[in-house]
Amino acid sequence: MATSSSPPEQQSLPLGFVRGEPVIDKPEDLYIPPDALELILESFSGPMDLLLYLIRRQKLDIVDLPILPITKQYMEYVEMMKEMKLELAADYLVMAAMLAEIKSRMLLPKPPQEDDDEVDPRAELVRRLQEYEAIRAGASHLDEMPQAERDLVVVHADTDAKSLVQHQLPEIALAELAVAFSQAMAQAELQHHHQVQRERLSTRERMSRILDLLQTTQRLRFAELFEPAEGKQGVVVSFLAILELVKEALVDVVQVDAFSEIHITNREQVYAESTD
Amino acid sequence: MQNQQIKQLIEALLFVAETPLSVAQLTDYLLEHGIDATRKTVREVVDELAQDYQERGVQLQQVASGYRFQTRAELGGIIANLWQEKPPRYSQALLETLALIAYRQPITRGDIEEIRGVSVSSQIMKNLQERGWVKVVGHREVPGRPQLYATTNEFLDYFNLKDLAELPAIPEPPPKASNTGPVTQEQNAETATDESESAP
Amino acid sequence: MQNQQIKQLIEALLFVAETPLSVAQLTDYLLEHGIDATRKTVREVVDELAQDYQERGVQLQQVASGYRFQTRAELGGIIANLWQEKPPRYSQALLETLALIAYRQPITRGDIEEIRGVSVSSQIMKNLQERGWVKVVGHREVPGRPQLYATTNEFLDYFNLKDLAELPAIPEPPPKASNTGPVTQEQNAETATDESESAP
Repeated sequence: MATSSSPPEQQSLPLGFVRGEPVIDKPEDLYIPPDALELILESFSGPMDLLLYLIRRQKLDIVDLPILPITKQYMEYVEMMKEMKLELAADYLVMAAMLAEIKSRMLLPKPPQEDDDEVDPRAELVRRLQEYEAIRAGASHLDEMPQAERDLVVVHADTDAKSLVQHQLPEIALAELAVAFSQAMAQAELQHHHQVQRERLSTRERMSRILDLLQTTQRLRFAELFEPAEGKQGVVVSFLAILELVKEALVDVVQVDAFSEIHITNREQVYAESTD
Repeated sequence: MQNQQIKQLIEALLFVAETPLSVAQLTDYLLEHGIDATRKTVREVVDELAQDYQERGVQLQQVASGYRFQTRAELGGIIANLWQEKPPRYSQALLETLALIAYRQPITRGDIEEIRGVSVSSQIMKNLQERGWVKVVGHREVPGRPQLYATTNEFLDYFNLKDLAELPAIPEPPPKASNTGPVTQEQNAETATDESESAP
Repeated sequence: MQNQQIKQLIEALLFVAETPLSVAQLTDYLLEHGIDATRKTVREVVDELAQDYQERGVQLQQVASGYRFQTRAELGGIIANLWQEKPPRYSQALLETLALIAYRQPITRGDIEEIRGVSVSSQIMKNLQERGWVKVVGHREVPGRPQLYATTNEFLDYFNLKDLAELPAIPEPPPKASNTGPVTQEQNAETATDESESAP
């Protein structure tokens, strides 16, 4: 099968690779200088490879496996390998045993009545050789395929786009905030028995704003805290905020003389000054 | 080597190189590999390539150190999304802390801890301040002078609010019988309550 | 978005993506960015791009995991020289083992050893798995439950293949002689693969 599709010049097929170079031809004779032999032995990827080489060298078809001469030649190679590379020999010895077994079965006279059932003792080895030869072809196909590192480079274009990637901050929906608040409060209800109630927001907000203003200004005129534009409600909110801040001892309300202007000062500032 | 092959080679080289390549570098590289091309030829090929890619998704761009292929500038924004990770989510602890600061400001860390029943991590307070949503507006004059936190204008902007009064109403906890609200009640549907009970 | 812009975008995406992109991935990406293009349109654009690059120094190649731009294979060595010292060479033993797994998958180590007549070196199996070319896809239900190996998409990508059918054909495995094992063994093997393939 394989031989029929091979070119007439059998030797032109690479028989193996030695140090990356294909070995096209091998000496017909078994005598090989020891150095070269070592290289050649290294070039076989296993006993099947060696066996296939021996068959091909004889220009024989695998199916007519000439078991006697092949076994003889194989044994000679193995003998040399035993002398040189003992650690390699184990798998080769298994094959040697198999060849010897087939050879002995071939030599045995067959009882005539078993002719029909008797399988050629070479059949299994022939099957393996055929399959091995197919796989060797597969391996060389793989070797010839364009390979990502050897024959081509996957290319990329530069891009400034990476600099446009924004570091995203988590998003919150307003509703989530409300839910989080009620969850925190529900927790508080469970944990504490004192009452925690919703503060009127605008007052708390005004408190924050006044405190914030006092961060930059040491004192604020009382009148500054009332925006006529906010109307009556705004005035009430500001007033409540100031009272709340006083109660929480966050600000002081200062009036130097009767009827003079009232100032709001930061308790923090006073505190800081007094400790100096 | 034919002209078309030289062009293909230069094109491939420009795509493979990790840095921009100049006409001189390209010419030298070709020479090293036995391809005899003058700088003039190489420059012409590069110009031709730049022309070829004029209307494509990637373009041959000349930068200071040479030529390189890069994506079309207009596509930048949409391409950036290839590397864009999904925004993370804030923890429940952070959300509750922010909610407490928003609804009950000015408030100390201690107050928050008291309500939530767990300590507030410094990382959360740092996050909120770095985000610009929360700032320190003062100190409560009690031992330790704890900082008072409040929300900022950025916070209002983020949630698209004019002022805190626009924060969604929270279902009221059942009122305590003993509690006496101030007189302003009729002006506001929401109850203003005395803080003294919850303030330490 | 106009057709030309979609084409430019797909082209640019294929050039900047770190892995090959499939038509499905490209379509999803466009959809996520509000660009309504069907898979059919995207496939047409990709085909058109592949056509455009037919004669260029880089080409749009379809491999197992999608489309990628790569240098023209004929330019091979001269390009590879630019960025790496020496391309890897694989030993005959490794290539034979890989060929067995590729052509005869799913396959056990025992099968490989039987055909090659050598024990399979653990180093080779480790190499193949580390490269991501080979993976365990199941077990054969025989005593010892040996692992069944198969090739991966990374293997196909590396060897520039869309699918295994693109591998050049080799002769079918010759039938086993009747005395070499029960037929159920092969059926088992097949069932095992079917299961393992549908599993992930």
